[in-house]
Amino acid sequence: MHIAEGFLPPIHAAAWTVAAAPFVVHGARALTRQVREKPEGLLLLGAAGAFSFVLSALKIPSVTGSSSHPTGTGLGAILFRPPVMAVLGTITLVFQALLLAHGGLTTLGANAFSMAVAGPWAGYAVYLLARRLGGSLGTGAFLGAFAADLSTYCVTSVQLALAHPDPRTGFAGALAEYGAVFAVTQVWLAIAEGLLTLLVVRLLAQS
Amino acid sequence: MAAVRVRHAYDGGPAVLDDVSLEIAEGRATALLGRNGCGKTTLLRVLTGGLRPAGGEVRLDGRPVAYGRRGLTALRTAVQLVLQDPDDQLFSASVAQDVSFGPLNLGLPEAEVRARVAGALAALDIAGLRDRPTHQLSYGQRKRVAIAGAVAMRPRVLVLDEPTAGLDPAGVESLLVTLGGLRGAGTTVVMATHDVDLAYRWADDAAIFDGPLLRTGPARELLADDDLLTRARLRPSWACTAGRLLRAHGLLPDGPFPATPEELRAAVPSPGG
Amino acid sequence: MAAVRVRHAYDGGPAVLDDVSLEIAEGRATALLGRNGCGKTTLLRVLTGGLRPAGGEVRLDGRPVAYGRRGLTALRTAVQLVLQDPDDQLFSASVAQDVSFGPLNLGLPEAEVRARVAGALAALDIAGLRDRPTHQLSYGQRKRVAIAGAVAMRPRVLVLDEPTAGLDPAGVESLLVTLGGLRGAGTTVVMATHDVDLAYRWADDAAIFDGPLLRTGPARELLADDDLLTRARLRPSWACTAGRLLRAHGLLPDGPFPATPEELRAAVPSPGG
Amino acid sequence: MLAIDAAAYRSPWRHRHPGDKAVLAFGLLGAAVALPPWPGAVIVGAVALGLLLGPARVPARQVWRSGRAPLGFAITGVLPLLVSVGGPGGFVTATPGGPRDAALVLARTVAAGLALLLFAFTTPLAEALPRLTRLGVPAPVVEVASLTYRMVFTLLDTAGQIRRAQAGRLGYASRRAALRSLAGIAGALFTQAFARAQRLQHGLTGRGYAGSLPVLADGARIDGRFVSLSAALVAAVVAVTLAVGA
Repeated sequence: MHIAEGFLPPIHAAAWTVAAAPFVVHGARALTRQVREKPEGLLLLGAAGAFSFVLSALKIPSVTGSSSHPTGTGLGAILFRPPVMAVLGTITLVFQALLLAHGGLTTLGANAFSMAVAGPWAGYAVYLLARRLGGSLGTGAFLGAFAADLSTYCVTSVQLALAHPDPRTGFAGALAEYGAVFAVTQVWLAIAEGLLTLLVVRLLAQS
Repeated sequence: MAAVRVRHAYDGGPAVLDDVSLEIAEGRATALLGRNGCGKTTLLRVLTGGLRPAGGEVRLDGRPVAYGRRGLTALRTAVQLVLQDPDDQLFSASVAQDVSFGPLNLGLPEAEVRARVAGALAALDIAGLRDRPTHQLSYGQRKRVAIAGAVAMRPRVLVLDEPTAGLDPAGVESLLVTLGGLRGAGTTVVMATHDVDLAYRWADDAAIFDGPLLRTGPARELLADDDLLTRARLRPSWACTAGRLLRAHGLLPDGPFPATPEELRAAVPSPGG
Repeated sequence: MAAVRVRHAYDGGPAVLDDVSLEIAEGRATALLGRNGCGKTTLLRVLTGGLRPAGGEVRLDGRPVAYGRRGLTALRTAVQLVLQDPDDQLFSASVAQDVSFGPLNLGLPEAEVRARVAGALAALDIAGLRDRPTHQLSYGQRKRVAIAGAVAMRPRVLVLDEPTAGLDPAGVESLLVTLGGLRGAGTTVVMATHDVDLAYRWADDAAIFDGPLLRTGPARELLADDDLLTRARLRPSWACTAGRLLRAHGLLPDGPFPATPEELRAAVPSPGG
Repeated sequence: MLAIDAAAYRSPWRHRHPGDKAVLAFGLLGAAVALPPWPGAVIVGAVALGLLLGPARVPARQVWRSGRAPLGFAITGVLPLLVSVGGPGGFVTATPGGPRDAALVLARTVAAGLALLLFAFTTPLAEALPRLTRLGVPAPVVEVASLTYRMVFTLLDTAGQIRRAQAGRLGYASRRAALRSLAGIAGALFTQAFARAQRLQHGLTGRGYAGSLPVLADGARIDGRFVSLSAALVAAVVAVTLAVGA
C-alpha cells in the first residue's frame, strides 16, 4: 500500500523524508562497504534489488477475490538484513514510482520509512526473537513476514492519520478510520504473505 | 486436436498469427518449423491453452475449447507444453517435488502421485536424479526434468518448443530415443524446431510458416520443397539435397531419403560392389 | 597465442582439463568441438584469462601470461570471450552504455570510447539498436550486442562460446557474414560448437576433445575423421559423408567437400549434363 | 513489458537531457504539493496533462491506465475524511467540510501524479540513472540501481514464463495450489537471480570488471532554452495560482 504522489502535505512529506534519511544513508554506507570488500558484492546486490522489485510485482490471491501484491519486506529483511534492505527497498520504491506510478517521489520518504525501514526492522526483530525462542525457520519466517507486513500498514495508517486528522476526533479518530479501512484487507494479506514467505524460506533451505 | 483459423496479436501490436489452422493427427509426430519471431511459440501457447486466441478456436476431440476453469483443466489434462528453457519451468527444490507438482494439482491421491512421478522419471530415464536439487543439474538433465513434469500429467499430446536447443549431438540422440518411447506408449508428440534435417528425420507431418501462412502436409513432401524452405527463411536439408543427387545418378533406390549420414552411408553401394 | 599443457579442476572435483595444449594460429578461424561437459568452456575461460589454470600456462606472443594486474590487462586487451547466453554478459539496460564498459576499463579518453562504441556497433551491424533498451531486444540482437561489447576492446583474438545456439538458420547465416567481416579486418576468431557441419564449413583449424585428449589439426582433415568424431560423441558430418560417396562414384572433383547443401547442388553435375 | 518504461523509450523527448525534463516535471510536482490546492492543483494538473497529451505525445489511454491505480488509492484514502467515527455526534457521522477537504486532497494527488507521469513517460531510466552520481548519490548505489533495473526485466520475463508453465500444470486451479505456485516462483527467482549474478561476474571479468561498472552516458546536453522555458512555465503557474487565490 504505497501512499500516492501528492497525497501528503509538504511539511509531512519533508518530515518523513528526514525521518527515513538516516536509515537509508546508513544502509548506503553498509552497501558501499560490502561492494568494496568483494567485487561480486555489487552484482549480488543488483540481483537482490531486482528480486525485491519482482517479488513485489507478483500478484497474490486475497480473500476478497481481488488480488494484491506482497511487500516482500519481511523476506528481504531475513535474506539481506535490514540496513541493506533500507537501500534496496528505497531503490525498489523509486522504480515503482517511475515505472509503475505506484507511490511517488514526494511521498518517497514516508513510503521508505514504512516499507524500507519500519517493516524490515520489525520483521527482522520478530524473526530473530522467534528463532531465539526456539521457533523453527518456517515459524520465524512466517511471523517475521507477518509482522513486517502488519507494521508497514500500521505505520502507513499513522502517517495518513497525522496528515489528515479528523476535524472532530483528531488524530486518534483518523487513525481508527484508516486502521479500519486497511485492516479488513491487510490482516489477511499479511497472513498470506507470511505463508508465502514460509514456503519460500523452506524451499530455499532445502536447496 | 486442432487450431482453426486462429488469430492473435499482443496488446495492440501487429498480428502474430493471422488465420492460422493446424490439425494434429493423433498418434503421429508433427514438426512445426519457421524462423524466429514467425509466431511458432505463440501458436504452441494457443494450442496448449496458455493463450486465448483473439479469433478462431482451438478444438479438442472436435469440440471447441471453453476458456472457463473446467474447459481449461480439461485441455491442460490432455495437452502439455514443454518450454525451450528448462529454467522457465523448474521451480521446486528437488526433482521429485517438481515432477509431482502437476499430479498434486490434479487432486490425485498420494499413492497415485507417487506412481506418476516414478513413471515419468523412468520414462525420461532420470530415476537416479529424483532427490537432487534441480539447480545442481546439467542443462540436459534439467531439460529432462522439465519434460518429466509434463509427462507426469499423462497428456495425450506432448508439445515441445525447441527441445534440442542447447543439447550436444549425443544429447539429441538420446532425447529422440526417449521421445520414441513416449510415442510408443501412445503419446502424440509435436515439436517446434529450426532444424530441417532433424524434422525430416523425426516427423510424420510438418507445418511450416511461409510468412504468415502455415503450410501443412506430410513431412517427407513438405521438407523436400526447397522453394518453400527458402521462402520460410530456413535451409534446404542435407538429406534431401544429397539424396536427390544420388538418386538422379541411380545410386539410391526409391522411397524416402536416408535421414542421417549413417543411413546414407548404408544405403549407397560402394563403387566396387 | 597458445595454451600449453594446461590442467584444471574445480574445487577438489575431478580434473576438467588434463594436460591440454592448443595453439591458435594468428589470422585463422579455429573451431573447438566436443560434447557437453568435456571441458570446452573451461578451456575458453583459461585462454581468455577468466580462470587461472592449476597447471601449465597460457602464452601470448610466445611469453607466458602473468596473472598480476598488468599481465591480465595485457591478455584481455588481446583476447576477448563472448559467452553463450548474452544475458550473462549484458549488465546495462542501454546498448551503448554496455558496449562502453570495456573501453572505459582500459582507461581510454571519452572521445576514443565513443569512437570504439560506434565502431563496434557498426561492425556488428547494429548501429540502429544503439538507442533501444537491452530488454526490448530479441535474443539474436542481444547476442550481437554482447559480441559488440567484446569487439569494442579491439581484441586480436575473439573467442565465442556456441555463438549459433538459439539462432535460427537465417540468424546463423548473418552471424557468419559478420564474423567474416571481423576476420577480414584482421581478427583471429575461435568458436566452440557442437555442430560438425558448421565447423567444417567455417573453420580453418579444428580442435576436438577426444575424451580428455585434445586433437588438433586442419579442419578439413580432422572433421572428415568419422572414427574420431564418434569417439568424441559427435556426429559424422553430412558434407563429408555425402561428398565422399559422390566422389567415390566419380561425381565430385577433388578438393574439399562442398560445405553446404547449396554448394553440393552446384558442384555435382545433373545426370543429363 | 512495463508500459511506462516502453513509452519512455519512444518519447519524442527521449533524447533530451534528463535534467531538462526534471526541471519541468519536478518543478510542476513541487508546485502541485506546495501551492494551495485551490486553484494550484487544478492549474498544475491541467498544465501537466496538457504537456503529457500535447508535446510529450502520450496517448490518453496510457495516461489513464497508469493513473488509475494511484487514483484508486487516493479515493480510498480520502474516504475517512468524509466521516467521523465515534466522538460526540454518534457512531458514524458526516464530517463538516469533509467533501471539500477530500476534493482538495484528491485534486493535489491527481496533479502531483500527472507531474510525476510527465517525467516517467519521457525519461528512460537507463539514461537518468548514471547521471545520479552528479547529484551526490554514491557510485555503488547508482550501479546497484542500474543493475537492478537491467535484471528486473530478465526476472520479470522468467516470472511470467514460470507462471504460465505452472498454469499449464494446473498450478492456479485452487487457492492452495496458487500459493504453492507463487512460493515456487519466488524461490526460483531467488536462485536464478543469484546464479545470474555469478555468471555476470564471469562474463564481465574479461572486460576488466573489478567491482565497479563505469559506463558512458549518452551525449545529451542540458538545453538552456528548454530549461528556462520550463522554469518560466512553473513560475507562471505559481504566479497565476497566487493571483487567483488572493
